[in-house]
Amino acid sequence: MSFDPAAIRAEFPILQREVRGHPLHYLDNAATTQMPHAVLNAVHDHETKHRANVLRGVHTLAEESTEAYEQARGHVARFLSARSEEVIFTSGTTSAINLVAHSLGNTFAEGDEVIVSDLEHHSNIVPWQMLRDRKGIVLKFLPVTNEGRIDLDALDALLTARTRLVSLVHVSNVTGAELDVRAVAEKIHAVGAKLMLDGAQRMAHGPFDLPTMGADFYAFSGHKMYAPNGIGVLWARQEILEDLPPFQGGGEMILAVTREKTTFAAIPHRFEAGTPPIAQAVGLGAAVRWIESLDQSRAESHLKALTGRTLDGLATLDKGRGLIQMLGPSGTQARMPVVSFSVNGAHPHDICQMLDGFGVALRGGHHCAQILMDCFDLTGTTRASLAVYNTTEDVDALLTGLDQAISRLT
Amino acid sequence: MSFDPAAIRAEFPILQREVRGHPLHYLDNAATTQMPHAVLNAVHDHETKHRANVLRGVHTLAEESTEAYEQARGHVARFLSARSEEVIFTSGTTSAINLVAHSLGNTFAEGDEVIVSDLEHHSNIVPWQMLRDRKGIVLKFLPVTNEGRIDLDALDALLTARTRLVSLVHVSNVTGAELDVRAVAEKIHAVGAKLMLDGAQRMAHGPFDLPTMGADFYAFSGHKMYAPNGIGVLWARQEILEDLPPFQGGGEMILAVTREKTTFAAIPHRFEAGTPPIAQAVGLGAAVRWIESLDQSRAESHLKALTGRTLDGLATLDKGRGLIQMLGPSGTQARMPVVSFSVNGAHPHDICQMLDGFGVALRGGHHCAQILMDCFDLTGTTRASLAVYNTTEDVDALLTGLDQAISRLT
Amino acid sequence: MAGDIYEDRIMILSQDKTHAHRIEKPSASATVDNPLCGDRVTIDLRLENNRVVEASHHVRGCALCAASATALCANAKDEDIATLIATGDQTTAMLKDGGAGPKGKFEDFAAFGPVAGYKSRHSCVLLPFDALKKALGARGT
Amino acid sequence: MAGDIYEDRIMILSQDKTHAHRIEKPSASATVDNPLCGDRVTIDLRLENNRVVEASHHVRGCALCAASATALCANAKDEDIATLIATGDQTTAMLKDGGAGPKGKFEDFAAFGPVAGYKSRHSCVLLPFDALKKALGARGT
Ligand SMILES: Cc1ncc(COP(=O)(O)O)c(C=O)c1O
Ligand SMILES: Cc1ncc(COP(=O)(O)O)c(C=O)c1O
Repeated sequence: MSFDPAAIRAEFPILQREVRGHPLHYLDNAATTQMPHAVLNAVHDHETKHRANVLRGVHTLAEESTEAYEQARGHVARFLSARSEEVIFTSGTTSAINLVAHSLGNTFAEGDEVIVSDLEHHSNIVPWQMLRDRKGIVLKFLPVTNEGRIDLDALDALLTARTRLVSLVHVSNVTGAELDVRAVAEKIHAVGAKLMLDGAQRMAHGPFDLPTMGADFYAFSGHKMYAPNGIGVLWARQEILEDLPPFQGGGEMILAVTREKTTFAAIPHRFEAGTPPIAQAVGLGAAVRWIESLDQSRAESHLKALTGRTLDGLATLDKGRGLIQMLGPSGTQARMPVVSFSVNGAHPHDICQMLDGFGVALRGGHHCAQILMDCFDLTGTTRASLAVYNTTEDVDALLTGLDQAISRLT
Repeated sequence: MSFDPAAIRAEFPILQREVRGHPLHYLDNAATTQMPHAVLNAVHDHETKHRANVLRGVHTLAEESTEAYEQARGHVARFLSARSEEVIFTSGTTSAINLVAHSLGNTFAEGDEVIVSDLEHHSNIVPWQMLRDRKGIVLKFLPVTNEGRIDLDALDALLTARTRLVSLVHVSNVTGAELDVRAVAEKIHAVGAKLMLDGAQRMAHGPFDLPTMGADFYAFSGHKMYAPNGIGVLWARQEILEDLPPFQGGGEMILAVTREKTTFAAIPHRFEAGTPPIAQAVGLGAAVRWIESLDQSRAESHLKALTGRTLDGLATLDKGRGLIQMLGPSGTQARMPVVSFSVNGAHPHDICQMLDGFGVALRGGHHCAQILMDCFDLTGTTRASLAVYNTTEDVDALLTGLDQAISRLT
Repeated sequence: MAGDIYEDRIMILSQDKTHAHRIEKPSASATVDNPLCGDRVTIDLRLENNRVVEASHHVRGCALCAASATALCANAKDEDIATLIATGDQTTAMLKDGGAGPKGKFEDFAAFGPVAGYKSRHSCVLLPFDALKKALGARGT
Repeated sequence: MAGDIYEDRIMILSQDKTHAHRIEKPSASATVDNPLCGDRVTIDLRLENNRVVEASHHVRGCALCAASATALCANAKDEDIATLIATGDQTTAMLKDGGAGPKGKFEDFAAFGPVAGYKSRHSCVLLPFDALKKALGARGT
């Protein structure tokens, strides 16, 4: 186990790239992380040596491909300290949440309640609004605090005997705030509701023990954890999954089909209709192993240090003018390396565009969190989000470029 | 435009592989085709040079990635002679059909009718059965002929004023039979119903003019047309799509989100919730260009010749014993290069396993078409399915191996 | 840096607030949104005999959008509708197909030439024209 | 070729139909399906004092499955239930973990050793044991 940012950078071919005459400073990791050789090679190796459809074939490639696919499931399960049967491959966080909104959601009755928060990504709002429109459920929103955290004090007042599900973002893609899961899980279970977490922004930051955390459902995407696009995971407790009806219908998820009636396969395959994203799963398996190979505590300190440097740097840039407004926790505790800010009089897209001229990749806009933007009366923010391959040079390029952009734009 | 099977083979790295001491004879193309360098490189290039999330970013990689993604959509549209807005990227055929079963299906009323056929893949049966269970629609089945074609004579009797949709397999993954779309489209439209085609098995075989064909919806998968897994397409007529509600909710498919109400983006993005399979779309774009680069008529003759050789070879092997039963059209007209057969007294899995020992990759079983198997009172067949890189050597290896397998197993 | 698209002329236009206000009782007015970035532009017009007497904008958007709105409203006075539409078309052609861009009174728009290389920003420059067209279309003459 | 898993002993067992019939009024009986390949096995047992008096099978499946059913039914006579279960466990261990496989009366099952390398076929060999266990479980003694 080691942690050497320079060596890590060398594993990511895209980081060798130049952008507009500058080295690439990729600070858009909350949107998508880059892929190391280990993942690229695992995918390439699979596609050029073992590619075949899975589950039903007896020829050598089909055996190898099936084995690789199910092994990837095993790797993900281990990463989460979960069982393989509890790991359902989806095409991403969004489709994982939609799966739950249909499979579980269709068991809800009119008047049943789902609680989300104002901090959610649209992926964890729209599926529930659509369920509301289909089923007549009640959708409630937990407010956010000034620090950009979900206001947990408001939970008691929202939970009722009709609450069926509370679905919250584990780590915000705008503020970086990390939810205190233990603080809410018990209360939620006490009223007989289930807890779902949107873990899209959590997974790049190392393995953890999901079953003991208190969540019942957990959704995430490969492309935000050094793995390919087009793959994601829904985890849920085995006993819950076993009782859930399937969502999509098709091949690979059936036991037997007649004109009149179809019986469905056991978990996890019941929820994986059609040919799954096989090479992408293999890539995800390689990505979790790659993450596991890092020294977790040093990775965490590295990212905390960079986050602190970013926060301090922005404060210094502001020179007390009150020009830069932070959207998120002021410190680095219980937060992931995502930093959002707005600059009075400067539009996020102009900032991002100017910073692109320095090779710095940022994201500007509502970050699929328009409700949150409305809460803070903003149309958007500029966001820098970090991954293990980022360095002080990346942060300093951001700060230097931002200084110039601000003086030009305001 | 050229067509040289040896040169084509050289473009597919996996075909250099050995299996159990033999060169690989990959005849499982109906399950998944292999990928040429052009596709592998397009994906690798994207992932190592341009990877970023799409649609909302202004930095260079995000611009390039968005451009590549939308260009891929353009390539697919051109392949189909369709408009870009009509091309919706999904994760595969199965999810494309499920999309329609929800988006369009949810507009159906109790007693409305959907017609499929006994020839369908489970992907085009189970979503409609699930819709039946959700909505109380009536699901009707067109029978199959002895030649393994949909019995179109039965259509008139099934069509009624309540028919809302007829969803049929364009090319069967078991019998290879190709549907005469023009023969049915007019009748279906005459009762005010729509026609959907499952084109999973059609797309590897070259571009065609989809809008004039008469279908209203068309679904297919990348992995069966030399492209990556995890990507597929739903095509539908623009005027139909514009009236359809979205299926999955999430990022990238909204105009504006508030707690109370969400408004949805225009087509095609309304149907592409969440981060799409970007690199996979780029791969699909490269695959359609690769297919277009072949001499279509020579590719077709090549595959017809190999199909004929397979059919003749099987007849010769049988030596008039009536041991080998063909499931599918007897000739090569209006069929794609998919050949299914059963051998009295020999189980398809034993045949496939023995053939694997000769390096021949076949598929055995029900091929996700259990209703069809029941029609012919079979539990499964053995299937050889061909792609442009197959050669007479592949077919001959199949026939030689099969001869030995039959004498050992029967 | 991407300073090439933020050249001085554009920064001056974007910060010029002379025409950044609402017109009371406009002959034509419309608001449009850019769903990709959440920007919003309102254009108000006072017209007489299909000629502009006064034009104003209200922009919640980026510098490119604000600069474009200023360039439009500051030069619209006395112009006829067809000229404004043509200016929009020329600007579009400049961004999408490398056209030369508007000349004469509206040559300010030529300053947006370098934006051609930044596809995601085209709509920022064109949004005021979208509002203009929507306003004229809804006018009901 | 993959002849290694179809060695002579297995082909002989698979084509041996001596025990391929139904028992009237069995003490225990069950049918199981393999969803992956659609194979189906029925095992009928006549038992006295927890010992097998007669065993038979009905197999709609592949050669491996038929051979396994024969190997089970042909040798089950006079054996107690625990031995049959143990034979299944030993066969499972042989396939999954490289165990030595059953010895003595049931050493026919050692012929399935090479199937260990073909994961998708393990269930073919084990399906008759699944039916056996289901039959014994459903017996209600
Ligand atoms: C005719 C047909 N329809 C549908 C499908 C399902 O495609 P996918 O598994 O890629 O979703 C297949 C392939 O498996 C097929 O052959
Ligand atoms: C917190 C959060 N939830 C959900 C999503 C949606 O993930 P995806 O687009 O991969 O489905 C994202 C990322 O876009 C996210 O950051």
